[in-house]
Amino acid sequence: MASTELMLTMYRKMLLSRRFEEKAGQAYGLKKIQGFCHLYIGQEAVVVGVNEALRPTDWVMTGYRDHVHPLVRGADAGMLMAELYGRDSGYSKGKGGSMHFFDIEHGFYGGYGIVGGQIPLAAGLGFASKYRGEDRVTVCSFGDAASNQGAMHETFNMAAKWKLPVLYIVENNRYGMGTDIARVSAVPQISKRAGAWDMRGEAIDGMDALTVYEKAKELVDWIRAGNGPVLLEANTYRFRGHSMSDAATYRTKDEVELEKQKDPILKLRKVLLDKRAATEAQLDAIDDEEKAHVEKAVAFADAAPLPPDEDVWTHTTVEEGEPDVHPRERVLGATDVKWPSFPSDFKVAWDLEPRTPQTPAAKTERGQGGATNKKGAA
Amino acid sequence: MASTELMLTMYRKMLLSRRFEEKAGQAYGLKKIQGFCHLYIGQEAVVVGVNEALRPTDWVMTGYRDHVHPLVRGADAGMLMAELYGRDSGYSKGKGGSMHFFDIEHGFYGGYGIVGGQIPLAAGLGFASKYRGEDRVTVCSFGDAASNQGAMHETFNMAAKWKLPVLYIVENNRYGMGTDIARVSAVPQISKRAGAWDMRGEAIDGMDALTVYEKAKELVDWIRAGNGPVLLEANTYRFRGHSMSDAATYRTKDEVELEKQKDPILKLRKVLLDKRAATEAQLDAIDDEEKAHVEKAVAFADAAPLPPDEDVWTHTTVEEGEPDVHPRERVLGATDVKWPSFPSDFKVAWDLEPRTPQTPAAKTERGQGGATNKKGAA
Amino acid sequence: MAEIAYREALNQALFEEMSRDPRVFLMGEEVARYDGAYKVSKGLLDKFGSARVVDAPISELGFGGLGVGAAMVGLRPVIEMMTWNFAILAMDQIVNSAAKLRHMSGGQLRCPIVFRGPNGAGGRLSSQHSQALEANYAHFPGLKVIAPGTPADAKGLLKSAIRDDNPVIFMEGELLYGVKGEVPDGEHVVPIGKADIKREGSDVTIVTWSRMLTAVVLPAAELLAQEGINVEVLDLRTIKPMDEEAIAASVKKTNRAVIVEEGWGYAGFGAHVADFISRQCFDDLDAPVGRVTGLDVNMAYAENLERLILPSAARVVEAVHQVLYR
Amino acid sequence: MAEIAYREALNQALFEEMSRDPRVFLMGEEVARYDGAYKVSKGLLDKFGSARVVDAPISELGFGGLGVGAAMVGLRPVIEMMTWNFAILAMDQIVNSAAKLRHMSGGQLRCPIVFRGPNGAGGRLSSQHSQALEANYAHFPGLKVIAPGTPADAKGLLKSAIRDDNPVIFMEGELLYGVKGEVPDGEHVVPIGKADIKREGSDVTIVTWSRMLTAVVLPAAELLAQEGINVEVLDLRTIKPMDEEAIAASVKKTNRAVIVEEGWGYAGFGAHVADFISRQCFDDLDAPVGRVTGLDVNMAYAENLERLILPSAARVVEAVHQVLYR
Ligand SMILES: Cc1ncc(C[n+]2csc(CCOP(=O)(O)OP(=O)(O)O)c2C)c(N)n1
Ligand SMILES: Cc1ncc(C[n+]2csc(CCOP(=O)(O)OP(=O)(O)O)c2C)c(N)n1
Ligand SMILES: [Mg+2]
Ligand SMILES: [Mg+2]
Repeated sequence: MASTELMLTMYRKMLLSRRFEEKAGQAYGLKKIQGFCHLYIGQEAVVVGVNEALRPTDWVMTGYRDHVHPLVRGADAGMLMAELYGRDSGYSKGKGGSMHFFDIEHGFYGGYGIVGGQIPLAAGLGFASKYRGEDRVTVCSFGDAASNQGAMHETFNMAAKWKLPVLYIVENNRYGMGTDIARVSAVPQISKRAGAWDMRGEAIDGMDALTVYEKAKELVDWIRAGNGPVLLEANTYRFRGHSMSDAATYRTKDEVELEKQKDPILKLRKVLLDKRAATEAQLDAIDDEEKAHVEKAVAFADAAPLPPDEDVWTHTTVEEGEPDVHPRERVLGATDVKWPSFPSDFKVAWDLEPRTPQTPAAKTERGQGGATNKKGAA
Repeated sequence: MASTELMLTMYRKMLLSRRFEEKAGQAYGLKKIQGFCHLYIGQEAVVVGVNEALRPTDWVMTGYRDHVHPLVRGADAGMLMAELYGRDSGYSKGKGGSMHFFDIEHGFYGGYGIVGGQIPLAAGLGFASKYRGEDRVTVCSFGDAASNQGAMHETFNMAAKWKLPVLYIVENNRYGMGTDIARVSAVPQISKRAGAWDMRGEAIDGMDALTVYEKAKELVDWIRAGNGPVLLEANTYRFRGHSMSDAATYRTKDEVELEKQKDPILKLRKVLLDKRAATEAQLDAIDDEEKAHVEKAVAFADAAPLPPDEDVWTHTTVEEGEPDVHPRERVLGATDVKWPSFPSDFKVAWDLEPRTPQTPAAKTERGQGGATNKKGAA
Repeated sequence: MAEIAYREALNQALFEEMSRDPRVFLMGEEVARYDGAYKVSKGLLDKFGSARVVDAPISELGFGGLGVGAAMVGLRPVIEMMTWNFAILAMDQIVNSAAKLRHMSGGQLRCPIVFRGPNGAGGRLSSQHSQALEANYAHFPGLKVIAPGTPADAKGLLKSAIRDDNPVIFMEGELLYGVKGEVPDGEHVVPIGKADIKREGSDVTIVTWSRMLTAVVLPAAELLAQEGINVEVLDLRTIKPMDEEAIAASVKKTNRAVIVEEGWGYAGFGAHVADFISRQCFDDLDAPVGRVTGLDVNMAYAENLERLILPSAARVVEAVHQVLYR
Repeated sequence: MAEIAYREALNQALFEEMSRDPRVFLMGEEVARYDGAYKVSKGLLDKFGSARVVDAPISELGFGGLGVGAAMVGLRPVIEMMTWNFAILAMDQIVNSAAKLRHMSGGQLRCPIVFRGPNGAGGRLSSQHSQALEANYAHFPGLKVIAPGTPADAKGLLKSAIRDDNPVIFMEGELLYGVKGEVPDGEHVVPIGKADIKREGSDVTIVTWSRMLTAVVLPAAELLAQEGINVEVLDLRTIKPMDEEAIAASVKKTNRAVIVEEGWGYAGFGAHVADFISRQCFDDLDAPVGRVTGLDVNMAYAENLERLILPSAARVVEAVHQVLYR
């Protein structure tokens, strides 16, 4: 069970996320943010619950709905907002924008705009961990609609076969843009597909931070113990449109209202109050603090300069001897940046595919005519 | 149950296939055939059993191991051999060669060299049938290793969701080139994956033509009745290497010998003799006839001219008003060619996605936390 | 003649062709109930029903290939790719199936399919969403490639594309959808492979296509006219096959050429055009062929950087000055 | 100096780099137990074990992307694509992930990965298996593209590619694997981006790369020498970045140029080279730049048609005559 302290942390992080996203939405209205901007409002329990189950050295990646994943890991809110503004003080110096957040210092590896594109990448992160013998877990989120990409099929097969330490989280918010997942998916309960890759698959209520946390903790331990990847389906809902330019008329008002009653922030607030773990006043104070936190971030972004024009030429390729950019050090002059350093000299101890003595004759058994799978979900 | 006549037909077709492939192998040794050449020897029961369950108006497609699929549908053996030789009298005028057989007259739609590439195409054939309201079934074969392509995942989802009339046959010969499927597949029993797309999946002994025929008949009827696609796994074995240039050292002699004892031709021969449906002499006579049949094909190919040099410019694009080529008519002057003709005026009656009155609010139920799928095959 | 937006012109073309021919259907992400991500397919679902206007899962390779299969057996699919950036996932089915089917079958099959969707930068979308990819498709035999720059051409060429018996890559300008222009009433068909002189001139030929025409080249032509420089603006409209005659005729008249394209210069399609001119008009050219292209870097999100990366009227003016040695 | 085959030279490069650096691993279809479809990885599994020489499922997009991910966190993957024809399925991960990662992350990440495999016609394989696709990758910022034509360059450039901190597209000649040549002993590294004069001459510059060098251009040079025509043969070796200096220097000397490439001419990489020469050497050129390319059609299986489609020494001789106005 989560301690009071942990619950308060999660409550705070969900509020930080919510307030950050609300401000981003407002800034978009003022055209300070442009292009595509996908808000995470409503889904906060997923990312916050999972994050608390991770170690700082674990890695995280997701798609384009990516503001909150780095934020709750410790990324600087001002620098994230500056990236949304396309400013030099942003994490990617304004090169990436809303869809391409990266904060390597905090183990956040992006931020991808091609639906499902991050799924194979995460397997590569997991592969590297196993290759070097690290006990790290990689968490990779993607949407319900992304589960119809071939990349998922190809990756899950390898991840399961090679027992890669990756927790795949399908943030099932029921829609891919304007399309109800059940309209385009033969098996819309995505975790039910896991069997096709001999993968552990589970579904949980993704509107409840505590449920998410507990399950994530169990799964992360299981993965860290070397059991292989897991597909966790977090059933959730986005309160806003797909992106800022989507009026979301494909959902009824009733449906949205119903879901808003399951607001993960209100839910955790109720738990805290019911348990007398905090008073209304204490919880309101947290909200005020996070509002102020976000106000500061906005002010930072507002004051941030555009990247210099010469920057157009940088970072498309790595020039010889060119170092990597450490954003907090560059922008804030931080001296406490712990950048991951990867060894260039080590021994690869992993035997990815142990050879059995009988090879190549050894075969797995095959049922001749036996393995019948009559119509019906896996 | 297959009648004696049908069993004899299947016996004859398997022999035709075997003798054709043996000759192709010899011709390859003589460099009359070049490039890649993938023989089907050992797997004949699959294609022959399925074919007898089909109507002439049904459609068939496969990968690059494609000599036998059109042959048993009625393609001219000489013209197929001429295509292998790269001659003008071949089905594709020497443009396609071994990997790209096409015989549209007999409903054989290729012949694809990109592993798994035919899987989405077959869904398109099925889509067109449904779109026009035809009661046609499309059969699409692919290999065990092809099942790890994302194209399969994407296609099966659509095929199942839209109930497309396609029988997918995975010809599981246990190897993709030199790789045992169990080494690279988390679920090597491929039909067990079918549940991930809410698809009917079954596995059968693909070395027994009668088993294949019976099951294919059942499934084709089921599909024709509008129930949607099926994944049928035919467990089989190729007696030769992957292609002519593969020495197949990744398999032990013992393994190959064991499998050769399950030779589908010998198996059916034994059934016919056991049932006294034919005498040894009668069966030998069939073999002699098919040997002669293939000798004639070889002689035809040997005598066939190269395509004219100007042909280099044809068929990359369709010029305005250019008719399609009808190979048997062009090469043999056949006057009985029944070319499929597709209507350009018709009414599309198919409601692919009926709208329920409650749309857009209507949702499928979702288990919150319920749908747990613990590690294990689907 | 009505003045309508590029997206409406495309919508009209789809509507008219689907009305005319039941074999035509539209499939893609969000094309049906959502009316298309860019609203190109507005109203088509209601008119033609759910088998002819199909919302596909996010499976570009799958539904791209499904379309090719349907085209092989007598239908005429229009496959919408939400953008060409995503269509890279489907490229195998486009170039290895669609472009090769007639050839591999020795003329037994044809593959009348249109792949269409927005190409080029969408405006502050960073690098994964801002690619002009016409050069890649133009390279493959068996494909036709079209990139219209005006509503009238968009309508007329989409109709031709749907009627063509070959696979056609139809690239719309992501930032053109809202741009308005006169579109002839009634049956309006523009032939594939014919360039169009969008402005006559005598001093320099500017060859361009798609969005660069109205966004950059015509404004530059105005600026140049004020200096007394008369540029001839040749809108290719079709990337493949290229209207070589029209290009050569114009350059033989002006003796100078500048190619303007949104995409990267390195191995860009403009290199093909420039190479053609340099060879075919070798004795007519008074200056090397100029090129204005997107900078050879990944697209940045920041407003100033994006502006620098994309071609501008100012860069076109400069390139014209250069070929005039001014 | 030992005389070894192109495939052995590549094998040596892999062996040496994997011995030197534990971060380097090889993944692809059939690379481990089968020693590679073209036997390039022979013996590596035994030497380096199953985590460093990995047989992948037939999932080009999946393992291509997995490699990119591994490169993001400090490994140096070499991903073998059985041929570049199949790599089209992985192109999204190559161009949308690998090529853009450093940029999208604002310089936080680097992606040191090599995608390698055979390119071009394999000999009687028809259209899906006979494509030279360098132009498509060269178009994308963020990628380097290499296409060595000799065993020595194959070894030296593969070593450089593996040491490079950028994603590198390494295209081997499918018909070069058995071709032998002298390869310097010991550490032999060829810098990326440097062309090489494979034959000095004064009359015409022939620019080429990959298999065309030994299969077509050098034989043509011999034939031309017999007529008293001395061609200079410039082997680009690297497609991107291109050694512009070397090209310009040679053309300024010879005043004439012919580009020879195996792939299609339409929007082929040769157009980029020709465009560069036509502009950069405008005043030096005594004739339009000549081009010899694969014909712009799908590859046929028939022996005579395949021969006609591919460039030949005779066509090179003809093109040289043409630029010499003979
Ligand atoms: C390959 C690809 N296809 C299409 C798109 C356009 N697109 C962006 S987001 C999206 C919907 C994805 O939905 P889902 O995976 O459920 O994630 P969610 O947005 O709900 O978080 C689509 C179609 C894209 N970016 N990439
Ligand atoms: C996309 C793609 N990747 C790789 C190849 C090379 N290749 C040709 S056949 C083959 C093995 C396929 O095995 P399987 O699917 O089991 O079919 P089988 O050959 O056993 O009939 C491979 C890897 C290819 N042709 N296409
Ligand atoms: Mg979703
Ligand atoms: Mg197989």
